Amino acid sequence: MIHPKLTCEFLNFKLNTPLVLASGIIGTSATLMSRAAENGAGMVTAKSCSLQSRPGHPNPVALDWGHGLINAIGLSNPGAAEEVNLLMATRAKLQPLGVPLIASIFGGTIAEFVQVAQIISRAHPDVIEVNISCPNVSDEFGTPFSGTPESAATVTQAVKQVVTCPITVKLSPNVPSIARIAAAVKEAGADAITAINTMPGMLFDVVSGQPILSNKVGGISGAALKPIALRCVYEISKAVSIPIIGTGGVSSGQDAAEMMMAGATVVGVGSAVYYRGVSALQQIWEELKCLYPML
Amino acid sequence: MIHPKLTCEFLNFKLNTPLVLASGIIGTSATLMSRAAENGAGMVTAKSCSLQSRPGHPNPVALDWGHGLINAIGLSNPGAAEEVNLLMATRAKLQPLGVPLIASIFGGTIAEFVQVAQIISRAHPDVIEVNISCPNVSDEFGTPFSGTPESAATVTQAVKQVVTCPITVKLSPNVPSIARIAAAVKEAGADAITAINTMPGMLFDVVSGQPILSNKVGGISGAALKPIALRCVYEISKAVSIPIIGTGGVSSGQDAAEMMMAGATVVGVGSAVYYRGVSALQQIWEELKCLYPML
Amino acid sequence: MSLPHALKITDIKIENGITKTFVLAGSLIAEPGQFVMVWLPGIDERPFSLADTQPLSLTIAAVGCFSQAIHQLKIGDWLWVRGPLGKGYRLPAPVHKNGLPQRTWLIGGGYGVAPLHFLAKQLLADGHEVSVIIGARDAANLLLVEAFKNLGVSLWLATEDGSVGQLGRVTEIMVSLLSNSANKPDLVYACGPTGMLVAVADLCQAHQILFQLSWEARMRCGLGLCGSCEVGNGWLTCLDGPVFEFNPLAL
Amino acid sequence: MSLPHALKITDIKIENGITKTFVLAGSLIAEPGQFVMVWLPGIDERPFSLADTQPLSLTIAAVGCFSQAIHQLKIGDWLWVRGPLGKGYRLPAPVHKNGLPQRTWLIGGGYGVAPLHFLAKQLLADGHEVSVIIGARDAANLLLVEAFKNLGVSLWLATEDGSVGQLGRVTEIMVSLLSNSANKPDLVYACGPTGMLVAVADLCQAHQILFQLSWEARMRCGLGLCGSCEVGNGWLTCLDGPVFEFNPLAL
Ligand SMILES: Cc1cc2nc3c(=O)[nH]c(=O)nc-3n(C[C@H](O)[C@H](O)[C@H](O)COP(=O)(O)OP(=O)(O)OC[C@H]3O[C@@H](n4cnc5c(N)ncnc54)[C@H](O)[C@@H]3O)c2cc1C
Ligand SMILES: Cc1cc2nc3c(=O)[nH]c(=O)nc-3n(C[C@H](O)[C@H](O)[C@H](O)COP(=O)(O)OP(=O)(O)OC[C@H]3O[C@@H](n4cnc5c(N)ncnc54)[C@H](O)[C@@H]3O)c2cc1C
Ligand SMILES: Cc1cc2nc3c(=O)[nH]c(=O)nc-3n(C[C@H](O)[C@H](O)[C@H](O)COP(=O)(O)O)c2cc1C
Ligand SMILES: Cc1cc2nc3c(=O)[nH]c(=O)nc-3n(C[C@H](O)[C@H](O)[C@H](O)COP(=O)(O)O)c2cc1C
Ligand code: FES
Ligand code: FES
Repeated sequence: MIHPKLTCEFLNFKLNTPLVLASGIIGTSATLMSRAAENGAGMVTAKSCSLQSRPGHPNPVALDWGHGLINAIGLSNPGAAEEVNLLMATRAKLQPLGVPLIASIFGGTIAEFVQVAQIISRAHPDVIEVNISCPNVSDEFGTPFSGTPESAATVTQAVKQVVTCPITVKLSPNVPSIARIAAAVKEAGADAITAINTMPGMLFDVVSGQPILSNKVGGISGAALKPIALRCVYEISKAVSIPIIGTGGVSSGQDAAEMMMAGATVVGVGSAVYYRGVSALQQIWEELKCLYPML
Repeated sequence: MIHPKLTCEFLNFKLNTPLVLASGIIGTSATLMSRAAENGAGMVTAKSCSLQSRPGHPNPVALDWGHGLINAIGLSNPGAAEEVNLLMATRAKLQPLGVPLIASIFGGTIAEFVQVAQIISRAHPDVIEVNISCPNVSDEFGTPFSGTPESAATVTQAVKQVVTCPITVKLSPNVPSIARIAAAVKEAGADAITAINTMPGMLFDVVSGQPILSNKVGGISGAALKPIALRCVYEISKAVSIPIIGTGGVSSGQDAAEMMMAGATVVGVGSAVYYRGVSALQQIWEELKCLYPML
Repeated sequence: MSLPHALKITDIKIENGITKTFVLAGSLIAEPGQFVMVWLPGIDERPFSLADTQPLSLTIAAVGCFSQAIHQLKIGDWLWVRGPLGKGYRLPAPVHKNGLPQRTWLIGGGYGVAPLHFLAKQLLADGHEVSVIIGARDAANLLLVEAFKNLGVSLWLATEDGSVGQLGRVTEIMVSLLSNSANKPDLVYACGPTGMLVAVADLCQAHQILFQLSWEARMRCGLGLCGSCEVGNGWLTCLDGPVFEFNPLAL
Repeated sequence: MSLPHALKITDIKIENGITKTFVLAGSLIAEPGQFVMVWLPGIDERPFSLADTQPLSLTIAAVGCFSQAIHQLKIGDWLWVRGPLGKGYRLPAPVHKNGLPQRTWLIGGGYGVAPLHFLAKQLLADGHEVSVIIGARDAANLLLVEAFKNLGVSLWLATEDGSVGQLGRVTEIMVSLLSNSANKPDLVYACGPTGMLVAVADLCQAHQILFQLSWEARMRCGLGLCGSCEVGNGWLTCLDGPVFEFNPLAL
């Protein structure tokens, strides 16, 4: 029986567990994030934040469609300035637990990414995650920054230049070659890669004929995303040698083991918090230790 | 109650049902394809064929992972010359049933696509589906032809020039903007669009540590693909006005209705043949009529 | 019903000046205290407690945009429902399954009364003793009085203007009942505005009575992911609640 | 077990010179005649009939690369199994459920005998009468003779070299039994090489006996999608079969 390289290390951090609370999952308050840290999260990622505050989309914003979830929360956040306070309060709670804090940032332009990175840096997060899945507003088709090696690298380089902490760049699966994007962001200075963000999808209500999400399009996560995420992580791990936060569809110890076999250094968990409650990460960690008792 | 525009028309064809047997699904013999036609298929798509014969990948080649299927059959086919005989035999069986035949072609280079199109044309298929999900062998990263608007358009134009029947171009979901690809292939002469092909994925066995498919990477189809396909079809239908064969995750009348609400002209069905047997299309058609009895 | 399920409205009962009960063509397996998200395409999606499950019924007060839009609906119109979601009231073991008969008090304020009727029916069916104390601004805003009377439970009413029942709040009725220690219940269930819930919790803690509170918060995902329904120190109303067996603001 | 499931080998029984039965640490809910895909990572995946389900057992003849690789395995090694797949034998209603006792013949050739033992056990448990006719090239290749004897069924043996039982083929035994019309069975179940199956089908049709044949074909997906297991005019062995209640080459 082969077992995965089960490490509790990420960059220079020694972690309590190899499981990471994914961005946008109850990452909206210090109390919720510390609850995650007390329940099995080796690292905690805050909700993505932008320069200005955003209310997010109207309801419905999230659905369980039977084989996974779909959400279009709409990146609601209090804006970078307010987020600094939230991150500082969170850090104060996480530090005694030995749980590093990952801030998450996004913007519609490179300049915005840079500004948010600078503001957020005041909170001294342990890592900054650069969420490049949002559309580049200066691209006429609104292609996400994660969509081409060039735009992904440009954001990476711009952010890297203005921060002192390590950065991880979060990639999207809807690209023809994620290995190429990974190589580009690594080259541009990414210390790590988070893979993957949700896959864009849609659902319709057959009685009203309407898309169910108010935003029409949403991001697919959970079970349906797992094989996509495994393949992305595998391709990235063959292409670059920096650490990977393998994320997508993990909700059991077995899923986490698969993610590590695909090449993940540590494993991100999001939707499982719905399926298994806030202690999902703790449960996954127990299952992982059970699966590989020799570790 | 809103109902979808339920048409049984595609290009100039009047169809028995708006359901299309997807490529690669029992499209390997005249008898199997006529069985599909007798069981609810309004059109039948043959398995994709290349210039030379291909044995396909070793087993395991297909798996049910609980939320969908994953396959890496490896595009096994007898080669274009032999496929002509198969298509002619199939047409002879389908014509009395009033079921148009869609041939499917692919190649590793533009020249191969053109050659296959020319050879296959001898069988006088009603439509040729151009499967551009295969990697462009002359691209150093092996990006699929479906990966950029330019390569997708180049294949489309090259094939369109050498055939007399209408062509539909089959797109892949792993692109940052499928609308842009759709616009490019329409501009290049596509008469219709088939959306979507499978999404690349992977599964690991946690005991052996190995990818389960012999080819490691496979294509995800079935339930997990549905919201991705709906979103792709929706975006394409907003971007171009040519007919769409909406394909991905449809296995009930309700799924088919969603696909039409997303913008599909007719609906492709693949994995449902596993879930519901060869009469899957017939069952979906009955359910669709039940759902919208006013039609 | 993980996805919104379209159900036809089969009956609409007028409960009081601003409240209607919508009876739907469908039923649900759910516990009292759980909720559903109600969607009107193109308008919004909001949480509502289950007023009954067989058939599925919702008691809705018209207080703002969304609830007013629902009040526009007629018999035969569609309503979209997903759920049940959240954690409902935990019930004591039924007497017919060797549970001890429990003396329960159900405290409701405003439309918080809606889920209590469903709860009362269940408790009575399980062989427990049920007393109901409900309150509102005035007589016109009191809910389900007849329905509780029909169940045959002991019923106390409070209105802030004294137009019916006792003048004042439900907690004042509780205080006066508790002044006779023979009245002390085994279990208090409450649903209503935050202020009322906190007062009920305080009172129960002071008298060492077990209690369960159905909490309210702004719901977005309803799945325990987005964090928008957080109350107190990291409690998610949609996932950990809406029913809590403690005061989530205090823990 | 839709995905390959790793199971440990708990016992290996030598059946004859080229055949072993692998007993696995797990069980399956399945019908006689259904099959599983057996995977050895890095090697291949092939279909095998269920020789038993409690515990899961496979009787495998070492005839080529894959089956020889399986024969190398030891007790304690892993074997990966997905299934059950396909359509198994349809059984007559059990006598204890008011079915009529049926006279059944089970015809097996080569390792086709493997699923018949599981089938015989089931038929006997259901109260039916079971006769077994099995054949092989020679005595050394006969399968499960002792096992059938232990079940107490009527047993006829045929070998092509006459080394044991009757000289010749199983169909010759069938012909001689059928020459006495009092022997005529209600139902014939067969599993074995194609030539044998076709001969059995012809014989049954001539004598108007219902029959079920377990067919063989090259399997790839095992899910009814790839078309590689087609037999006759559009029949999928993995989905419509492997058991057919007609001769798929003839329909
Ligand atoms: C778990 C849960 C269960 C719920 N169950 C029910 C239920 O069974 N029945 C029901 O009617 N509502 C219930 N609600 C409240 C419901 O979800 C909406 O918040 C309510 O219908 C108001 O929405 P609106 O868009 O109409 O008003 P909004 O536009 O959101 O509010 C309009 C105005 O009304 C005020 N207001 C909002 N809610 C109330 C209220 N309940 N009483 C008095 N004033 C109010 C607001 O403060 C605002 O000033 C529940 C909420 C939760 C979280
Ligand atoms: C539904 C189904 C059920 C099956 N059940 C069983 C089973 O219970 N037990 C079992 O042992 N096999 C069974 N098989 C056959 C099995 O799947 C393989 O085909 C077999 O093990 C040979 O595979 P291989 O790779 O070892 O040999 P290959 O390399 O494929 O073949 C090697 C040589 O052996 C010959 N050969 C192949 N199969 C046989 C055979 N059965 N008898 C004699 N010669 C043969 C081939 O023609 C070839 O010359 C079943 C097949 C199907 C489709
Ligand atoms: C409700 C919800 C909100 C999310 N918000 C964000 C976000 O703000 N930023 C981000 O980078 N990813 C966000 N994601 C994506 C997750 O971080 C994660 O990449 C994705 O859900 C896949 O993991 P999972 O299958 O474990 O959920 C969100 C996902 C969900 C379900
Ligand atoms: C086993 C299998 C083989 C396939 N082979 C092909 C193929 O040869 N050519 C092609 O264009 N698509 C092929 N596909 C993709 C399907 O045509 C279809 O686009 C996809 O499966 C999504 O539809 P579904 O969810 O209904 O299966 C194959 C799919 C499966 C499951
Ligand atoms: S509503 Fe999103 S966490 Fe409760
Ligand atoms: S093995 Fe693929 S259809 Fe039967």
